[in-house]
Amino acid sequence: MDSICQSLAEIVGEGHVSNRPEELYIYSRDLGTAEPHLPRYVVAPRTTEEVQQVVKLANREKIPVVPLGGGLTLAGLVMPLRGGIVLDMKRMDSILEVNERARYALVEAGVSQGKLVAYLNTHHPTLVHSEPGAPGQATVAGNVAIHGQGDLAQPYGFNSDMVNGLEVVLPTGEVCRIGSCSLAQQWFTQHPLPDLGLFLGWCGTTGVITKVSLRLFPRKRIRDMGMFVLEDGDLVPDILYRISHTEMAGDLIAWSQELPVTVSGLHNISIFISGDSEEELELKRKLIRVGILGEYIHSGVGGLVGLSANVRPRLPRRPPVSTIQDIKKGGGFEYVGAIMPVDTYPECCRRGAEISARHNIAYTLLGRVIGRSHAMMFSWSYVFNRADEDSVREAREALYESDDLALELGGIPWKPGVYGQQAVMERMDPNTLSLMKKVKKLLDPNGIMNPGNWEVS
Amino acid sequence: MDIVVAVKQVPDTSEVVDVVEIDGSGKDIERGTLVSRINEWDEYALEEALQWKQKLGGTVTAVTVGPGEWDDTLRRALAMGADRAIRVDEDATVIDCSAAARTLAALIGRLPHDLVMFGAQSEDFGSAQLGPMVAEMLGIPHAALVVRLQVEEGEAHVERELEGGARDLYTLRLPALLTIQTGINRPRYVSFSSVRKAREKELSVMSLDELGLPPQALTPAVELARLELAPAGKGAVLISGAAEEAAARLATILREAGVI
Amino acid sequence: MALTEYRYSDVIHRCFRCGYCKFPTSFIEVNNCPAYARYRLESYSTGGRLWLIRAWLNDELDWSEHLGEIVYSCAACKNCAEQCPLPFSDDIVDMIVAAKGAMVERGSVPSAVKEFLENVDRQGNPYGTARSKRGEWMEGTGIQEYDGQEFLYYVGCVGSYDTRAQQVARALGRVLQKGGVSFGVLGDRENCDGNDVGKLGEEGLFEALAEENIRQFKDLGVSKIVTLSPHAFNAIKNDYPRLDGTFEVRHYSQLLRDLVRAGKLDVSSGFKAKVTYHDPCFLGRWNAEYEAPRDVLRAVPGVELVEMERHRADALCCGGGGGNFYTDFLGGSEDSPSRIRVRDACATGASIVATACPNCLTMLEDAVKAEGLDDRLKVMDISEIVGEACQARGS
Amino acid sequence: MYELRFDERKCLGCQTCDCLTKCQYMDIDVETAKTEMRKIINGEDSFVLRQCVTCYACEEYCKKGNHPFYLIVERQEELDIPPLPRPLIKQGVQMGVPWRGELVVQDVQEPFLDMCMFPQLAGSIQGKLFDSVSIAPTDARQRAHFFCQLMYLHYARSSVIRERLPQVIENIARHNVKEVICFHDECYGTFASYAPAFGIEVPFKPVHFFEYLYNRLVDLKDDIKPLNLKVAYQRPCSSRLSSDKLHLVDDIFDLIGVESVEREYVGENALCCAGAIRMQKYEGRYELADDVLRRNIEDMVRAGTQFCVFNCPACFDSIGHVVARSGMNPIFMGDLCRLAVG
Amino acid sequence: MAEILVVAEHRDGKPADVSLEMLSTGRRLADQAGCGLLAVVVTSDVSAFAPRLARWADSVLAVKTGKPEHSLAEPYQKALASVIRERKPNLVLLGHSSFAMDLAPALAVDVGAPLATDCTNIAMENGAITVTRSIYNGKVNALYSFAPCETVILTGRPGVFPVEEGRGKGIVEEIDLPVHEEAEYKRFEGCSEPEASEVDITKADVLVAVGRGVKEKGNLQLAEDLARALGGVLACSRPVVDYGWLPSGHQVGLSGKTVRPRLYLALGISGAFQHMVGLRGSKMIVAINKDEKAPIFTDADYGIVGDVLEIVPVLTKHILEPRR
Repeated sequence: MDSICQSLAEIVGEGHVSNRPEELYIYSRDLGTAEPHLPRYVVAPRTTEEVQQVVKLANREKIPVVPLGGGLTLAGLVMPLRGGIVLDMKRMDSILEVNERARYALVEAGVSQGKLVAYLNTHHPTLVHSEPGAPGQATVAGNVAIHGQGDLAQPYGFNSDMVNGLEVVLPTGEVCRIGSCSLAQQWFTQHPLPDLGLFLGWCGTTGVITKVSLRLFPRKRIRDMGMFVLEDGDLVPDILYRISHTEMAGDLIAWSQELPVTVSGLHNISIFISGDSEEELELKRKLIRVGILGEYIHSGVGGLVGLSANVRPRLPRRPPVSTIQDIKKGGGFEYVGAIMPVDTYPECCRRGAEISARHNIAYTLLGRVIGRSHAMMFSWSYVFNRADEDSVREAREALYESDDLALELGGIPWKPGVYGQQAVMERMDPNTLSLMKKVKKLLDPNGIMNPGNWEVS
Repeated sequence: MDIVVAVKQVPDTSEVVDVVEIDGSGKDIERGTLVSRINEWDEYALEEALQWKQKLGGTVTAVTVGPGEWDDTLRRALAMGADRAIRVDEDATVIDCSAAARTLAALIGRLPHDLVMFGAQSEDFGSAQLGPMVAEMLGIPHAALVVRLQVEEGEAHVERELEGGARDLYTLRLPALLTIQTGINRPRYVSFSSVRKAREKELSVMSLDELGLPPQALTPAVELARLELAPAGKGAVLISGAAEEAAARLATILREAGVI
Repeated sequence: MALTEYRYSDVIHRCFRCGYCKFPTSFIEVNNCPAYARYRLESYSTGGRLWLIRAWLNDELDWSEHLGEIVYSCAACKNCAEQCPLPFSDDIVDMIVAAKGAMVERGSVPSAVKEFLENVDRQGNPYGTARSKRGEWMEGTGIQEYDGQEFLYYVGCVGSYDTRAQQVARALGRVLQKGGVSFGVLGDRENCDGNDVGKLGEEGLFEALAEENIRQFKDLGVSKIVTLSPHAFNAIKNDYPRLDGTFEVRHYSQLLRDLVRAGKLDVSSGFKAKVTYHDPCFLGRWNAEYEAPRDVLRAVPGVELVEMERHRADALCCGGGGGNFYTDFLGGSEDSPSRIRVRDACATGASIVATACPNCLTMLEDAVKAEGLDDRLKVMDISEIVGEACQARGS
Repeated sequence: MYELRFDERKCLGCQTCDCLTKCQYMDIDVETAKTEMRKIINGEDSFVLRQCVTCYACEEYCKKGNHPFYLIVERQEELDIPPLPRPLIKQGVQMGVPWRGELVVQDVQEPFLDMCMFPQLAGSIQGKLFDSVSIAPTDARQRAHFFCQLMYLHYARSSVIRERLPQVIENIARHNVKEVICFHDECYGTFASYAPAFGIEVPFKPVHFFEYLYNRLVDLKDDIKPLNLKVAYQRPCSSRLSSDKLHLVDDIFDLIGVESVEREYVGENALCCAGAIRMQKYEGRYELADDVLRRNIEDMVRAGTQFCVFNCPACFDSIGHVVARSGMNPIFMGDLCRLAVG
Repeated sequence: MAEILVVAEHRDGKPADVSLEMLSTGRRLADQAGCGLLAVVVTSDVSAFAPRLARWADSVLAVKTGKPEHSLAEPYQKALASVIRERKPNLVLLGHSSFAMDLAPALAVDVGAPLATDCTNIAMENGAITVTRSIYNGKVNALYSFAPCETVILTGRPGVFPVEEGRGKGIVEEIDLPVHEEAEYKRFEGCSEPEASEVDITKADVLVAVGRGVKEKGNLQLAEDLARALGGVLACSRPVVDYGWLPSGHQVGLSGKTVRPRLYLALGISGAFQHMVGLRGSKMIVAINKDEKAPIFTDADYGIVGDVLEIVPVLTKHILEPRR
């Protein structure tokens, strides 16, 4: 144990810090295609105070700090690109408050999506949060730190738009509260204070989020879903627009994939609705089925499965259970997600399929509507075989091409890896870029926070 | 680097008193219910030898003086990685240390040996004599109770354990003999299957006259008169009285028992 | 040994580390994997463990005592197998056991594991206590040595040697006597069943033990076996057959259920208490027996059975599996699974946490002490509760 | 190459035209029926081709042993008047494509049970009823190799059936068994009715699942504990291709001591599960499906049904939950019989 | 001439305790047999303590050397061998110390004398010497006699033989022997003292072990004071580690370390099986516990039923009192 390790142990307790090869190995690796980078220390804090002291220490020693939640970004955003300390936040996993009337949950940074879902199910069955659809151990804080979205994106937008307040440990070690919580123990709103949104979407480069107050929404008793199937992807944007117009739908996802063969060459729109009563549901079904989809069905260009009181809906688990990574029996999966105009869906699919073909990976394409069709998160997914270098390389190249494609089509890569970040910043207005630089410099004078990410050269 | 390691087999008596009984002769214990094992110290010696063989190449030969059952322990040594094993066929429980030393010296003298290692002592008799005796007989330098070893260019740098955790540092010119103290390494686990595999390795048995030793070479100079069971602590002797008084008595008892 | 020689070389890379293996079905807590619960570092999660094993077999990592402890901290509780959505989920525990096997063959195992295995090899039990003392637990119970009775009552190491578990072994003996079951025990002739030896990766020693036991059982003409420990139950039921040892083996909770149902066991004196039941992994997840123990408890008048939030297939392991009741890589912290578990039990408001496994029993009992819950929560084996319930009235 | 063997003379000479007049989904008098059938025979458009909900029933109604339904499907395809939206047809057609590995021929002996697309239901093939039975496929990845394809009658894709069926038959034949018990009577219909109708050779003898069940139950007579339940049988479309086996349903019910309830929609008048109807493109079909289902369920309930008995997994899937929701127990015939023999 | 020779070992200018024990024993035997007691010491500073040895010994042979005081087994062997050859003592006594374990066996071979080590009792009846050795983990005592010979060499177990302050006034005689202080085949490179921090309870001679009975972390101080007084180390049972009162390195038992101290003093430890298996090897177990039914009392040699917090401070006081 070197002296830094010693001091870290004094902060978090010996059991919760390590510089042994085994821990360093595990924390040097991301689940995606990114090359490993070894940290020097792994630390699992329990309290904000501990985080504070670790950050202060890192400042003194000028070593990087990389906050880690569920570690599921897949884009290597929580890999210690410059070594230093990986801060595994998952021990900070208390749900501190759920305010029914003001509909928010105050959670520590390490609280997993799965835990919040389960907790609300049992203790607050009338409330629900926007669940991102990653494996259950993804964290609430991690998700807002990367501008994530969830299954309420269509009605309510980005999860980071649902943040009522934050507690953040600044790169210089001060604890800072954003929103009503900065005045009193009130976590119900960020506005109307001057905007200090300097932490959402910064991927932990401007501080360590330690508490999040997240908006909750009414949870209807019954869920139902329908699948609308099309051959012609060009119809998708219009249909999405019109469905969102009804304001009856919850999550709206258009997807197209090569496997299984059954769905190959088709476009599917998953339409989720919910209601407190059969009547409410039936009304919503009708407004969508008859009001919107009918004409496509009768003209024979679209087919509907489900969205009926008499068809058992095949509802995914919340959080969902994903097995896509095993398609190649290779345990590898990564995607480029990008925030795109909904109208680009057809092009995203066409070009995406080409990229997949070039790297002979079965195409898996998906667009989730954000807001009333204001935008969509479009993802180009690539599976690979972890044990086969070539397969990993192919996937990596496909991902780079997808980043470029997203930008080419006028979109913005979401939570991009280093490659995508650089591509974004190259195209960015120089003044915006220098503002980013100033903000970063101001907050993180020693450049210790998750260095290598969103680095303005 | 050729290393010879002397090992012995001992009954597992790391158990509460009442499983050890004196046999009819009064000079040995009932071994019926007892299971045997390799002497703990020898296990460390073997491990140390094998690790140096791994680093420097060469051979490790395990030797012992004992009855046929002791082949189990030699097999274990082979399973750990020793290249060959030799047993001088004599009942080691009836001969004394100098006799055993004489025999081993005769044997080891015939084997190539840059390093000779012994366990610092045995679990059963705990004499801690054999190693240095053999060294003296072979006329090579020795160090007892070695807790750290570094071998290079025909020299062994060793640390000897003294009372209270202090250590003496020596450099010995090879060939040399070391007696190994526990804790110097972590003896490897010997898996069941590796013992089975070790059956193929060479295990030879020699007799005294093959070593050119006359029978009387074994007549003990230290004669075992008889064995007695150590008085067994059947329940604690309770010291009565008030705190002050009881404490005082205990202090005296501890003093008289020489534990302080 | 190289990755290529490893039995699961074609699967082990398929773990994505998505982390389902850390949770119960409901996702309510991230600590349903006992080792991860204790250390809360990715290296100790099942996924981390698999990646590290692969790295070791690939020579990306050297063996170290720490690596050994990480691998051996797996309590073989099968929560991962239960939760992993991928097709190889059933192999996960075997992948880890196989890695332990590779370490055993190289002789590099943590010292506690070495002790465990050497003790079993020498004395037939992990504690290293003399074989000749194995039968001492039965002194004065009137329990007979096996001699052609209907059942062989196989006690196992913990029940034979651990002073607390010995009380349970005796309690079960008394209950079986009261139930008019014809049974006998092996006393000093009994040997380790080998279940945990196998789970520690010492396949050779396991087979030797199993074959020895099978031979002895056959020589004695044993056909029906009732075990005190789910661990022995698991070994005899699932592993002995492939070594040509097929016996009608039951865990005692299954036998007690039948006795109670058949009215052969009069539990009418009842046992008045709020009781929560802790599922032993080798009874539950390993052998899907969740109901028998509960049926027995429900049958006892006065017992109010309450469930912990995580139960049956979602139960949190006590941390004693895979030899950990001895090697104890999961102990020594308030995050030790056994301590989390007794806190779970306490949260139900029960005054008794009942279990049906001597390993769980001793683990939980230590935890209750460590948590200072002695006055609020008592750890009992089901056989003890039944034992109290079939005291003749007034006595 | 394979042509439908349809005897036009029989049809044109028919005085009753039961095929259309008996149809539960179209209200057609004999005269209209004659005209429309003529159009259809001549390959002209007819409203029948649009109104047909593809329930297979006319195959049973037709007293001449002709194949009115097969003909209708031929024409729907020729004239490109598919009942379903195209994306669903594409999806359906792709469903039958084997893509997860070549056929693996397991060694099986008779009695041999062909599970078609439903290896996942192999779980109910156990107990004394089936103790000697060997089944294939057992692996979901293999199922397309056994898929009887008949489903495409709902898709106006008879051509697909003809194109693929010979290979499927070949696949099954490679297990070289003389008799093939068909778990799904869609398969039985394929081998016993469709294949002959198109001159496709079937080198083995198809055995209806109920036939096997019946005979086996007779063997096990002594083990049967009468269930004393009131049951209703949900006829699948394909049972219209094997009406000669329909009596087995009641025979089995008698054997296992269950009473099939008095109801309106039974035998010839049975209502289909409406699963196919719901997917169809024409206006009102969705509502029709709901209506058919409502009537069907209400009829069962009215008759005091306790168990609704299925043979077709598709029917089970599309209305099983509604049956349950309405207070009855959905159950497969096989499972019902297993209950009886314990 | 009949004579008993005691080899005086010393460190940092002080004779080792065990050497004083051997001198006392030698004195006793010499008086019994009516023969002389000779002490031999190799040292660079004769004045330092050779006189003190003379309180027991009739004469002290001080072999002068310029080398460090300790770790001189090689020169000692040469010196002693020649002394023994010359004076033919019928008994040579050493303490069974690390030093002697290195020296005695070689010396015995050198001079061709029988050797018995780690003796717990030494008796001399009309010239015949018999000794007792404790074998098989202290479960068996073995009595030995010696074939007729000129000289017998014995090493005595430290702490077993009582020390009676010598009253005599022996003469100190300095001799010069050709001491090979530097054998080219064995070089002394220096010595290292133990770092204070890292305690290894498996090596400690005296262990003061605490259990739940000490009630709270604050009370550990009492135990520590006692440990210091006894020159021992703190050990503990499982719960104490669970509570985080002591690091796990101090834990004795199944999940902790296995120890073999000379004295195991258990404070407020009930004696659960899991704990007891870890200390079977202890030579002497003393338990203080307020529950007289505590299982530990069955395995302990001595016990006090009472409150640890009350008794321990008093005990410490009594231990610290200078020997009477």
